[in-house]
Amino acid sequence: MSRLSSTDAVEAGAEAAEADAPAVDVEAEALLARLGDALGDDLVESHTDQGAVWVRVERDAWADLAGFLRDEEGFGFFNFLSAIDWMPSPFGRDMDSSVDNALDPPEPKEPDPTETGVAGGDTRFQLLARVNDVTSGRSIIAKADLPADDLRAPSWVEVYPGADWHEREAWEMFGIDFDGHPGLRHIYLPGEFEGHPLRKDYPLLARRVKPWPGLVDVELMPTTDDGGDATEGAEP
Amino acid sequence: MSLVPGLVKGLKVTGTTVVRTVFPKRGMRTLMPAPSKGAATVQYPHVKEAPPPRARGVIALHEGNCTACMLCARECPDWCIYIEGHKEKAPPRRAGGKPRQVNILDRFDIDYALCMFCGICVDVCPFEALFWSPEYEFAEPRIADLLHDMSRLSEWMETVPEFEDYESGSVAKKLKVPPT
Amino acid sequence: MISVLSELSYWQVTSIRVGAGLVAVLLVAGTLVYAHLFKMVSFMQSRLGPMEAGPYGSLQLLAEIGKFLQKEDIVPRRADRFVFKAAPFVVLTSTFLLLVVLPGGPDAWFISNDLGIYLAMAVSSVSVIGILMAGWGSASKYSLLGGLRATGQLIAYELPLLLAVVGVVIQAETMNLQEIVLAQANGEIFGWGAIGNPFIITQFAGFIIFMIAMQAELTQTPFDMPVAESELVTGYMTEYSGLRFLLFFIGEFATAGVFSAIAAVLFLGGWYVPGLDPADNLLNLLGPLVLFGKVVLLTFLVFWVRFTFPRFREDQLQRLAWKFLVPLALANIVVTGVLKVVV
Amino acid sequence: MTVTERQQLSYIAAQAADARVNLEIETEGMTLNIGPQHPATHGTLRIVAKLDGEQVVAAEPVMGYMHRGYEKLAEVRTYPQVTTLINRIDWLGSFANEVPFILAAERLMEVEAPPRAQWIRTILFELSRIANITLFLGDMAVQVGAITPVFFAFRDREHVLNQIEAATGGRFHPNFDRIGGLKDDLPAGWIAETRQAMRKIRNFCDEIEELVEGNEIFQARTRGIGVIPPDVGLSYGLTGANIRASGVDWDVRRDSPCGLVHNQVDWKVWTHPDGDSFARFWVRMQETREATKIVDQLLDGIPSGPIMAKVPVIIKVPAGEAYVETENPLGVMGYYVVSKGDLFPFRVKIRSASFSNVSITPWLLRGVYVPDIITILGSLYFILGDIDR
Repeated sequence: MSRLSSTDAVEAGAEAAEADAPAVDVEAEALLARLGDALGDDLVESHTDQGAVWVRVERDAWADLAGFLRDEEGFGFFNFLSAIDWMPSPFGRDMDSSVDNALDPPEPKEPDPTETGVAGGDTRFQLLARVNDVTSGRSIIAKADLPADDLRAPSWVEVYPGADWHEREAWEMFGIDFDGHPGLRHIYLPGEFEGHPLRKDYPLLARRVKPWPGLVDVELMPTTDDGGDATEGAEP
Repeated sequence: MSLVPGLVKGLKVTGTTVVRTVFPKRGMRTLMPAPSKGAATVQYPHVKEAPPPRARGVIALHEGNCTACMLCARECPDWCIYIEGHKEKAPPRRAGGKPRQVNILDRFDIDYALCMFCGICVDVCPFEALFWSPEYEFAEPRIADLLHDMSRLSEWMETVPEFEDYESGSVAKKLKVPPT
Repeated sequence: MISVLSELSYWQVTSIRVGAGLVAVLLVAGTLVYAHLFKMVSFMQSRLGPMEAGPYGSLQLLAEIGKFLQKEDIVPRRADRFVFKAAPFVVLTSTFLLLVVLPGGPDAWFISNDLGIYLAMAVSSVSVIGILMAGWGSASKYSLLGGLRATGQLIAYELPLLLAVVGVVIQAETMNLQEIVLAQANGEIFGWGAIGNPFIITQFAGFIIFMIAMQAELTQTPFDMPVAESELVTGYMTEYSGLRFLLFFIGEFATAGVFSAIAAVLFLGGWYVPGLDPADNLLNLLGPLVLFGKVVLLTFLVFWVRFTFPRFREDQLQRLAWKFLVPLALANIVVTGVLKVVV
Repeated sequence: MTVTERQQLSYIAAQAADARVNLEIETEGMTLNIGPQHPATHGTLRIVAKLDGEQVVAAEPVMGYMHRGYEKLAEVRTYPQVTTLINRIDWLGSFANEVPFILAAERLMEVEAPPRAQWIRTILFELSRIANITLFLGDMAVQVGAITPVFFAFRDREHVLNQIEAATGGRFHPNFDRIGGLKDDLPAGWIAETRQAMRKIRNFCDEIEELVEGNEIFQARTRGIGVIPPDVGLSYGLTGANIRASGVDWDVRRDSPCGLVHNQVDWKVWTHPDGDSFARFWVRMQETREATKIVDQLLDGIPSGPIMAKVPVIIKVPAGEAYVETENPLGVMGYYVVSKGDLFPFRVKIRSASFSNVSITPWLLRGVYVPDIITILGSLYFILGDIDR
């Protein structure tokens, strides 16, 4: 009955897996090669998986990448631009069983060492964008590392005008500055809003002002040591 | 471009709708106006449409089946289910057996002001204690009154319909609604 | 009837006429609102419309009036208070003034004026002033845009409206509405006079132009840019509430009724019923009902169009008026004039 | 540095967003606030338009009045709980919202739904498209001033919503898609009723064609208004019918199908060369008809079998990143899901169609008349929940 997918996809998250992936995507490889030629050392890492292509570039080459993709490769369609905060949430998941003692929540933990995902990464913040070539159906996901003390990147607005609002959103949600953007201002949040909500260290108040109602305050059932018919009504 | 201007065609569409609404029984040659049959709407408090049996109207609680295991409260994305319970010794089921230990439900509240009607609690309940009822008339004038307690939730159990049959080709198992 | 009236003193006659005028405006407006806005449109949209107040919702309008009267009469802080408050009355005045020249029967008229239709066309423009007052006085941008649109539109459509009437006037050789009715009643269609000669037959182009221009005068879709719900909220009425909004609302439908009555008089033979002697005293009673029937018919057309069509854009509307309706109306006048002289 | 009109307007819009008060800036023109509460913005979008008479000098949308922060909320919810939230992104075609997210999670888990589930998923996906676009067809007429078509739309959309409700239990928020399949199988008699509903929708399309599309006034109002050249549209990220109306023959359903069975049936991607408001209306009209055909064909061939693949009760998604996009009613919707092998997604980037579709408005609204603002916004067709997420 179960139809677990049998595709031998590469293990996601594996670094530099594109070189020894079992089924080499020729087209993607060629694209990566051309990108490598164009960007040189600025192309840090790349990854392909089930037809999807990830590239990670140096921050300074961020705009060059867009220009190259649009003008040389025909990726005319701007899909989205955002960012990822790779720091694990210091608040945990707000409803672990360890938080069962809601009246005495644990102190925010020290952030765990940051693990980044596909195509690797060295920093906490990573830009994420995707562009498509609608005629050939190709797409590419671009990433760029941003050093935490200098959260700025070249803007894509010159190349893809549609990046305007996406960059405003990334600026508002992550605090990333985009050089050359015509007007970075709040897009969703009120103007006086402080903080960057999508950063992991920004607490989600809705989960903090109210205790988790899932606390089990029925003391745990002793094991069915009394024999008999204890199955009914017993907690598993 | 057709010969008939689009403006006239538009008038025809609205005109026919008027006729169809006022004289719905066209085939039977009756010219009795019956707009209340021809209209697509119903006069709500007088006429009520029956939602399909699967409609997620309100969550009904089968109190006897609930063991206060908290699974629904834990899985609720909105944290709108509040459960309290305690343990009791129950008389043995068979004569001569040992007394059983059962979980007694003290409180089972659902805050319908928060509930998103996603149905996760009904899905996760392992003891068949929660059911969807198509009942929808439980509006309250004050938001605080939407916190419904165990007895109210149990009352809705009567409105829970039997599960429907499945469409042909299905191998899904048909569930049963426990008698109240 | 004239004999009865002549025995009464002036003030009695005047109060009867004022009462009749009020009834003629408000009852007609109420009926139109119920029959067309509440019911016909609902059926057009596969719904039932109001059903709760009175049998089949027939008292809904009273409930609405009660609701509006309870509401606070809000004047925006930066509004020009006097202008803002006076505007709905100006609009309604224009409606009542329009009514005075309308004949309802051989003797049932308010005033019999030899300049009847001329007067009607003149006072119909008064409502523009009211609308402009409302638009300007509200101190709201939507209202201002709506008021300006209304002014541009109403002025543009006064002209084809007037020119469409000229054809009738040429044919009837009078501007007195009562005599226009009589001219239709006594007229003949190529020697066949059984139904008189309603000018809709000979003046069909004029009728169409009149109806289109009337639709625009009434600011009904497809010419409803001044109120344009989806663009300007409700245009010049945006800031109004309570009684004053109700006055605009009544004014809208009452004007629709009165304009339809003028159209009925000009083109459909007014109060005349074919087969009866136009001087028959019975027509003093029957006439207003006949006229009312014709009004309902014409307003049905108005509202059918209103709830079927999208609206024009302002520039398209002006283009339609100046490049299509005005030349067509002028051509109609020329043709009518030539035929009048030749035949 | 000279300040361009655009920059000045951006400044005004920024001030407006900051202060959230009515603008009273008097220049030689007039600044008109359309929204946030306005009959034409179906939701709380606000357009700050600078007018010269009735002509728009520049216009800038201000949004965020309905921002719910789903990307943040999704980080503290388990995968099954997230579908409840994302139902509410595009609330008119809500089942379609769940699909790409579930597909992304399935890709990470390397699970594939059984054929019957895929089939029913696709049917419901297309039904939500019909439910969504049907309303557009009526709504567009309301934007240009005709009131009746929207009632027809509400009337006939009901048939589709009834079918969605009968199958999923929810009219607007089905929450029916599960990782590895569907929550439940179809109820008996559903297929026949759905066929009937499709027939009614086709009748509705005929009616709208006569009432709206063929209407000369409607054509005068929409033809040549808001023309989007294909390359501009693409660089702004326009998708769906908006870009197909500009002649770009691109439909994710056909070009990169993922988890849905559109490629099993015979259908056509409609494009229109004009790129104006009328073209967008026309393309959506054809898409609705095409969707009814897709549904009809799929109903014929629903395979029998289970509706759930074997997935664990407690869903932990293996670490990885996946981006799945589908052709939703409003355009391409995608979810970039980052998992760290936990119960909760680590990061969900929601690529919603309307957000990109509306981002072209400052470019598009320059030089048009006030009524055209409404026409253009109506024809771009956005759902506020899809902009603000």
